[in-house]
Amino acid sequence: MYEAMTASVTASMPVSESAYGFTQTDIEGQALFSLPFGDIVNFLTPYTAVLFVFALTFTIIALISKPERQVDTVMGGDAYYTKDISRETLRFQRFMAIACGLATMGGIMAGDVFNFTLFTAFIGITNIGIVAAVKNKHILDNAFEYGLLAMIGTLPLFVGAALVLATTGTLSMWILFTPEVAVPLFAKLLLVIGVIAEGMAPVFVAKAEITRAPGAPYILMVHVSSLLIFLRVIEIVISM
Amino acid sequence: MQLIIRKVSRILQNHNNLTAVYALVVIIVAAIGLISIAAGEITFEKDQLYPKTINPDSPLNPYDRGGSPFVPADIKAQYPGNFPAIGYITGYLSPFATALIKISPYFGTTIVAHPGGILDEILYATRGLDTIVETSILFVAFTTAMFLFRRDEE
Amino acid sequence: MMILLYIIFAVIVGLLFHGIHRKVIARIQTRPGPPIWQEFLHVMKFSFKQTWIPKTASKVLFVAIVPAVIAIWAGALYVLFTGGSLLVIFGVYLLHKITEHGLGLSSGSPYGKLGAIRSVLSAASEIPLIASIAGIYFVTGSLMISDIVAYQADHGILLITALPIALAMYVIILSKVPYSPFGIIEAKEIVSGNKTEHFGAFRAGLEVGFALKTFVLLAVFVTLFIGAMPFWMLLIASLILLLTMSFICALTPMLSPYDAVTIQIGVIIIVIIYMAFIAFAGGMP
Amino acid sequence: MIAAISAFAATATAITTSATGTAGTLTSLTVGEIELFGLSNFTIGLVGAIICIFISFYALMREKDDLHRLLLTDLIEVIALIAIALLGTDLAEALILPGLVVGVAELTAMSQIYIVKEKLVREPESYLDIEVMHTAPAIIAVGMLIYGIILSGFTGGAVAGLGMLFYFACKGTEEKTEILEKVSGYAWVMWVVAFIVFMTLPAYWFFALMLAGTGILAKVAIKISILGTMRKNDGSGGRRSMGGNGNV
Repeated sequence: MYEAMTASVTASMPVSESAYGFTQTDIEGQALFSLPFGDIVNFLTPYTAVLFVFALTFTIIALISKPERQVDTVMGGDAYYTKDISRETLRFQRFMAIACGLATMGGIMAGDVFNFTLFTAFIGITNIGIVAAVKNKHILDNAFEYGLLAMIGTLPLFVGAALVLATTGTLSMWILFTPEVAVPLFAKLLLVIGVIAEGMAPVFVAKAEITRAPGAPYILMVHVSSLLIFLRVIEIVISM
Repeated sequence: MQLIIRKVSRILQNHNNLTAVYALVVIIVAAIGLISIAAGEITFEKDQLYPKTINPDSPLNPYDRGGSPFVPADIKAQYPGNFPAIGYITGYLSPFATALIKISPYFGTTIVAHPGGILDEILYATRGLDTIVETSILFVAFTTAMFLFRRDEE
Repeated sequence: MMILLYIIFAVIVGLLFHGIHRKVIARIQTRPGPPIWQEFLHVMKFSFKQTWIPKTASKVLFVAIVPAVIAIWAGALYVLFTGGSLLVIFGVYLLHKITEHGLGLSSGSPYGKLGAIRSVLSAASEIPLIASIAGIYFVTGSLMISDIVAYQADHGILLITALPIALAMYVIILSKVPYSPFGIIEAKEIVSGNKTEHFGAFRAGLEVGFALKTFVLLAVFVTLFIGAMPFWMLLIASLILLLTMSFICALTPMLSPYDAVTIQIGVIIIVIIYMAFIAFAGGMP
Repeated sequence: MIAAISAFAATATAITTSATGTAGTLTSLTVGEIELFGLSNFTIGLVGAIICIFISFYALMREKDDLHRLLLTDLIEVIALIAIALLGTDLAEALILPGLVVGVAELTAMSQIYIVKEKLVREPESYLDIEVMHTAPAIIAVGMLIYGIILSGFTGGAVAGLGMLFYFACKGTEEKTEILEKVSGYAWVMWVVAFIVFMTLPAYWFFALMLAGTGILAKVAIKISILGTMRKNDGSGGRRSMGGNGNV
């Protein structure tokens, strides 16, 4: 079964030599598409394309979906009330969520290590923005912790990218992903922990508390962006 | 065993410990870094992009990227083919800057940002996307700050 | 269009697996338990029940999340059968997490919200996940499933040669089966957790998605660590794997949320030590 | 105390780096070639940076006060810039700028969150009130504005912005912020348009260069001057409530 289906799929894929000498890796398959911006060449592979579509879907959902109204029950009675988000806050959160979605798509497409780290920092700051709009003191406390983490996360991120450049002489993933170029483990580790801090993917504590904030489609973007960028950095680190 | 798990999870679940835990992780990674430097794993690649040359006699020192207005400078980019006008932006000086150079031999030390100074085509064109993202980050951060600031005013 | 048939088949098998899982747990706990086709009947029942969207819900998100669950796992199944990148499948695993958050948050219900918060907490299972993916790449030198299958044909099955990685993956999958000790998002004190407000056809859709998920995860484990095999053997191996998990689920209490996280972090430390060990020992045997 | 030590260490590394970078009259910068004790100057710099990382993150680990941690994060970002600077190429210089801006941007947002979180709404007892703030803002602002426009580009924007910041901080404004933000947004768009022209129509690079140079000048100047309007001094010495109920 595997053989038959693999054969049919590879036959249907166009095999084209790319101008950047990056046709196929053992990790994510064929590059589908590239978009050069000078030295920074963005690209999509089947793997990143999946992530891209997912990010796009959730950005559109954030754009068109109205926030939910959280129900709070009042203890000692049958009463309950719903929390409504003010129009101003809603607009702000929606703006931030969309910016976050765009940053995520940028990070997914990035074909340059430093560009990727910048997009990751961008995600960090939009995430802070989304939660900072909430007035609840507990959530703000957590947002502050989250923000501190995003700030110190820029150190491993940028130092990681700088080390990649220093040890290989390039930042382009097209070159870094080829087997001839070796990136030291230290740089890879720095990149991963940097993304962990920015996107807070597995740093769960403050993020779980942040989830209490109302505005589901926007809060969800925090998670979408952090998980997607985390998936991307794993791909980058493994490919390098 | 169970006690250890409890103890660790008690530290992890306090959000005030978050930065401390992360700082510890960074310190561990930095220690790995020191070890790998000692092991000779991290070596500087001498073949770098956009190498810096310093010409002490140039009035643009230390920001002289070479080239003169409307004559492209010699640039070592990653993908020169992607930007056919390479070298022109770096070589460009505004007429005012050209005039100043003749008067002052230390024009470069003011970190002049005349086009062709610090802001050359690395920032404008070949790696312009970086700068776009960076300005967007600033934009979003300011939006957040202004939003909170203004909401407080009400 | 073969893939569509596969998906339908996988859904049925997955639902059946869920039923068997419940039955085994019940029998271990000396209860009679529901019939094994119970979950299948559930889906049928939910499909024809009245369906509406709660007034407090974020409507688009509330609805969109259900097809998203089905779509990502159908995609994962496709990738698995075409021998594509392992990263895609584990990308899907993480994306599933997002749908979990979305499910809980979209309704505005406090129960759903608690479920979602706990699902964010359980995001720590990503940590053993990276460890195991990195480990597999470290050992086999590729992340294309077809390459990993080929590697096992040459070098023996990974379940034996790379046991700690297999264990990490086992913990990941265990945390996703129903009634698992790591299943903090569906603890009884928060009703059905993040699924609480999705009823009627939405719930049916979710169950279909989750059945696909169970099938895919089990099949991935079998393919990655035992290797290629005929389809009927894949089913049997998945079933055996599920039965081991049923035993664990039946015999262990549910962990408190942060303890679950701590244990998962413990798993990654073991894997890292293992990887460091084989790195120093000079590669795989 | 720890913060002070680590700040010193960071500065020391910065000085060492720049010293090794520009030692003597070199025709080309030789990062990674100068050797000391058998190590290249890049490696030495990197070890220095890692030591700074140890110190600053240890400080962060020990520190419990929110405000101090916020200050420490800024220190940490300086170390990141040092590590980039170790490259010693033109590219490193170009990468420092985004790195720096990200740090500044995050600090701006985080400080505001800190203020909101701690409900720091009490007015200062007294403002800085010196003569130059009454008599000279216009002249200083105009002077810096003109000089900034002459310099053009990023630094020019910073200089012009500082002039405007001083003016707004002294004179006080309330309503101008929104207009400024709008202009800043358009400046940003100019920048993006210029980038697109660079990428799609490289033959028109000169036009795009002018567009980008102007855009970035306006953007940076305005971003900085907005900071000036964010101070609540209305200039007449009168005090205006900062909203809320004035509690601490």
